[in-house]
Amino acid sequence: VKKFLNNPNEVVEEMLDGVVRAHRDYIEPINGSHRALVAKTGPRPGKVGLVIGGGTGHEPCFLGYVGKGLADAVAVGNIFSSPPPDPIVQCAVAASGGEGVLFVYGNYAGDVMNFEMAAEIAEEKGIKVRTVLTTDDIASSPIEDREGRRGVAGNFFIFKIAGAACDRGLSLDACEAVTRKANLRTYTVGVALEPCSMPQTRRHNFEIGPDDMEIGMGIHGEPGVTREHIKPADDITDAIMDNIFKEMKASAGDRVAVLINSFGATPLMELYILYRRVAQRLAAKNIEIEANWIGHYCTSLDMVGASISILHLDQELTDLLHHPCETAFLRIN
Amino acid sequence: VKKFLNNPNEVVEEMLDGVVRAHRDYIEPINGSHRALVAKTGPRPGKVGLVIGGGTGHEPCFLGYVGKGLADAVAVGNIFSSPPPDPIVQCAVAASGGEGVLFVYGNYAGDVMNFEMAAEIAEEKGIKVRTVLTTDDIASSPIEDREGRRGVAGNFFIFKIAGAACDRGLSLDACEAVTRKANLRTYTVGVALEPCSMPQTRRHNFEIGPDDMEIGMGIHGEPGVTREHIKPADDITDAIMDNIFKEMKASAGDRVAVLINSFGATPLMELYILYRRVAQRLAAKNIEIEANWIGHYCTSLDMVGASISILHLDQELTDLLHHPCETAFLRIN
Amino acid sequence: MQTFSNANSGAIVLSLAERIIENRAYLSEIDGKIGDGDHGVNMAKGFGMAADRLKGKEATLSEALDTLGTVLMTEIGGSMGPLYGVMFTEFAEKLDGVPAIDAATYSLMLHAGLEGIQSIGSAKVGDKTLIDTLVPAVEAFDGATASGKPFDEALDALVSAAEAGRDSTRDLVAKIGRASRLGERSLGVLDAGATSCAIILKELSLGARARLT
Amino acid sequence: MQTFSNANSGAIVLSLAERIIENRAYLSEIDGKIGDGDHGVNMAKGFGMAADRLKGKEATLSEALDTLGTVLMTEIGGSMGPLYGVMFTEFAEKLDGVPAIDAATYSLMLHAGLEGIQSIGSAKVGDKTLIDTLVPAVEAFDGATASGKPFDEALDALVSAAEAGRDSTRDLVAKIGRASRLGERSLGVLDAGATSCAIILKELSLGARARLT
Ligand SMILES: Nc1ncnc2c1ncn2[C@@H]1O[C@H](COP(=O)(O)OP(=O)(O)O)[C@@H](O)[C@H]1O
Ligand SMILES: Nc1ncnc2c1ncn2[C@@H]1O[C@H](COP(=O)(O)OP(=O)(O)O)[C@@H](O)[C@H]1O
Ligand SMILES: [Mg+2]
Ligand SMILES: [Mg+2]
Ligand SMILES: [Mg+2]
Ligand SMILES: [Mg+2]
Repeated sequence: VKKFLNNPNEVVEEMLDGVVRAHRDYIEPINGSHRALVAKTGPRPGKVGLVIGGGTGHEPCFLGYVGKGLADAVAVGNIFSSPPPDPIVQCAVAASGGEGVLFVYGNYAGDVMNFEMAAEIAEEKGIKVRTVLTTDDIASSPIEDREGRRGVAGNFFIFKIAGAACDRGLSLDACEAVTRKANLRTYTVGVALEPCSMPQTRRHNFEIGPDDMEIGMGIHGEPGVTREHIKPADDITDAIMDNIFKEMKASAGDRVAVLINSFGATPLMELYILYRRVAQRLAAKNIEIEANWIGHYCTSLDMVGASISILHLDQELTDLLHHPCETAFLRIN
Repeated sequence: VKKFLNNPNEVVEEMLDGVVRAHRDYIEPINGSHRALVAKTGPRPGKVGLVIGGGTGHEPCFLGYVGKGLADAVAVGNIFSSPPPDPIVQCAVAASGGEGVLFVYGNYAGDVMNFEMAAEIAEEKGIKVRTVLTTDDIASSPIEDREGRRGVAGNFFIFKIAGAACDRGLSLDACEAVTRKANLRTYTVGVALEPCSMPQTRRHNFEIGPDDMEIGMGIHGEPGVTREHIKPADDITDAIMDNIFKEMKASAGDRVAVLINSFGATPLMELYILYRRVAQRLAAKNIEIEANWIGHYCTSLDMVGASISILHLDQELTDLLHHPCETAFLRIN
Repeated sequence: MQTFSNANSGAIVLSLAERIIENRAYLSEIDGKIGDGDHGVNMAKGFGMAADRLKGKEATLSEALDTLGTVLMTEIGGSMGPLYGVMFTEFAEKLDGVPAIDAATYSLMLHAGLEGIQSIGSAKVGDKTLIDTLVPAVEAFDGATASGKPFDEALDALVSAAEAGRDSTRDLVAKIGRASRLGERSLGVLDAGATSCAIILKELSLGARARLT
Repeated sequence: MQTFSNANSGAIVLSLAERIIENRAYLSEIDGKIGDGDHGVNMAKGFGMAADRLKGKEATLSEALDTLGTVLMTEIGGSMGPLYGVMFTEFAEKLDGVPAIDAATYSLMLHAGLEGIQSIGSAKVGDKTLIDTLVPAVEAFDGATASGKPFDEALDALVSAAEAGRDSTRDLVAKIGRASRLGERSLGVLDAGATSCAIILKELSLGARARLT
């Protein structure tokens, strides 16, 4: 597998060097560390701080969503690996405006261990920390185990809502509550056609047969629910939407936001073909699309594949979704 | 090669159906045709109209750059093929505000033939048309044949400048002149690591050896200047920047805009690694980066590869670069 | 004197479309080597659309060629839309109103198509384009009739010359179009347009030949 | 009574790092099958960093383990940072200040590491994690010493049990971590953490065994 690389062991450092140079309008290193980045305008006294983070390899997740009206700081790990506690603590300190800090990150064993250790240390420093684990990947566990599910591209919506709530000056309790609601109302399913490969090994992390696809694929290339013979785009979309409709109790007239996300190597052309079908399916149920995003929002290195995320809006979420924000990869105003 | 597709022969129609649904805030079909799309807010009396267009397979080029402050209309062809004259004429009519229309598109035989026929028809309808062919791909022909070069990802900058000039109410002459200047001051080189493949054939359009890369690759998979053994990212970037520096007569203190563009399958992580080196090279010459864009801006289906574009700014271009615009894939305000 | 009837010869265009569609992958593959790999796909799309419009109709050859030319010109785009669009439109115009097509008319038709193409593009023989198929084919046809050969033999000469012309592109350096930026690297492969042009001229001429009376 | 010296045994951690770095691709490959394919890469990064800090220093085993634990805990992240971080830190703490390490101290060390891991994660034997290597290894060591076996033989028992524990994960359904969402599909492959844990325990114990006096 061919990639633009120098020293494969320095890939995260080199990327972050590029990131910090490119996005200096939005983010800056905390105490010189590229592993803990704070929004240039974001943290302020009286506002709950929003800290996000996780492994790399998902760009523009997570660092692309740091800035005014969205996350205040991001802790950056190695590829597909949670950051250690230290940069998370630095983020908590930098994001803190005295009203507490909200940690929002995907539900993975490694992230949970490191963020929990960081939360303890931050609490010792007098910063009140609340955590919302994102669990939007409905393919990753049955409904009975909703809390055991993975957080994937739906992060995008959950971060957005959390960031807006924080920016509006809501209390830590209120920010946590609405973020939890956003997580519970976000539904994602991913499909991979080809595997990703790590820069350090430049080999496929796993294999998918030449005529197969993997439904329910995670954003770290974790195997999904089933491996099936590849199907037409509309059939794939229908299978995903059927699963989402099973869980999302939406009625005619309800509003949703839609995210069609490339896992890395799938181009926009195909994402639009998926979106077309999603829109058809929603229209058939008289569910209105309030807003949509189509592109590379939460990737998995160079994986060929895509995910569909639906945020089931209510009035409060709609309001927060439209709240202005200014980050490297999402601007609303 | 696996893709999300239904009927491979309907891929452009299905994509455009998705596009029109997704971006209704920015664009709408002209007379119901998805092959000619006009900005919702853009064309207006007294303003020169900007018409862009070309083949598909480059998404978000070209339709992602239609909207207020940028292009007024886009004519959409088949994959890697210019649109025929008819939708171009429709675009000219829709974009016309009585002050003439500027056509800006890449310099390819097919596009030239179709756009010229369209220009003649538009002129017959009383619309004054001027054309600027983009020729930013400095690898595609020697400097002596600058006018024979291809237009590639640098289109992004050239459209932006043209759109701003039109939006500011400059005359057709002035719009044409500054767009020509932007084209002459935009320098792009692309590198492919792996070929793209057409949805209709799902086979690679060409082959690149397992240890090779193609320098100077066009955005339709046209072969480049040389095929070489793959090199580290910094060496590739250095080779590209050396070529650009050879043509761009920039002095210390000059300002540039930088675009690091994925050809489709190359993820952001690697683009940041390229950007890092571009920034180092520019900094070494004391050239300031006024603005940068890193991501998928002018792709080539699912090709693995990237291009680097530099716009050598002057005061007028800097001004126009920052002029507000609102389109599906570029928003400045 | 050998002639064939314009009426009911519209079916020739259907078999033309069949040949192009059959060769879709092949033509794209050739184009991929030094171009952008879309030649077969676009040609098949355009010819297929024209065939759909003609199917079930009893069109004359000139009507069918006009339909094909119009579809290419107005709906296909790319290089082939205008180039083949004008060629077929010119072909159609020269046959229009001619009930029995003889060799002289056929020659007129070929020349009009060639001139149409040259009025849009500026390619010359040797530039590695479809011109390298078309020009020798027309010359061979004219040469054969000038030397007193009957229509059917002139058509055979045309087909052989078209194929030889196509093959000649293998050893040419491209001077025009996408491949022209490649210099020497364009050597050793056929030109896509020259290849499709040979298919077109052959099928058209075989169709005419089979109908000669 | 067999013991080995804490002083100058820091080199054991260097060979530990060597083994992990050697197995980088292998460990990532195993992790890729039912996890996310980063285990070898992350382990090699962490152990490599620790080795870099230790190189050229005459560290005691407890100092070297502390360096390793601290690097993993503070700089590596992922699941391994905290889990192995706490394990090595606990190992180090139990050996700290002990000049001659005997079997009883070694057992204390193992238990402390195991408890440290269990205080963070909640995996039990049978969940298809490194616990499936670690728990039987500790039990085998204790069993051997309890039945009167000398230190060296107890270390041998530990290594065999660790490898058998690792192998047992092949037939387990994952109950924790990334692979747990796979259900039956996680059968038939080794657990990555169990595999690295067997490498670690073996190298540590071989290092100790070679230094016994
Ligand atoms: N000016 C021209 N005159 C004649 N033929 C041309 C000219 N330009 C291009 N061609 C022909 O067009 C062919 C390419 O067609 P096609 O692949 O369909 O279009 P595009 O190059 O726009 O992708 C070339 O192989 C060549 O034969
Ligand atoms: N709670 C836990 N207790 C013990 N071991 C665990 C636990 N969670 C995960 N593991 C181990 O971690 C290994 C995966 O490590 P690694 O790939 O480095 O981290 P990640 O899963 O975060 O990518 C698994 O193979 C398993 O042995
Ligand atoms: Mg991981
Ligand atoms: Mg083309
Ligand atoms: Mg072509
Ligand atoms: Mg892992």
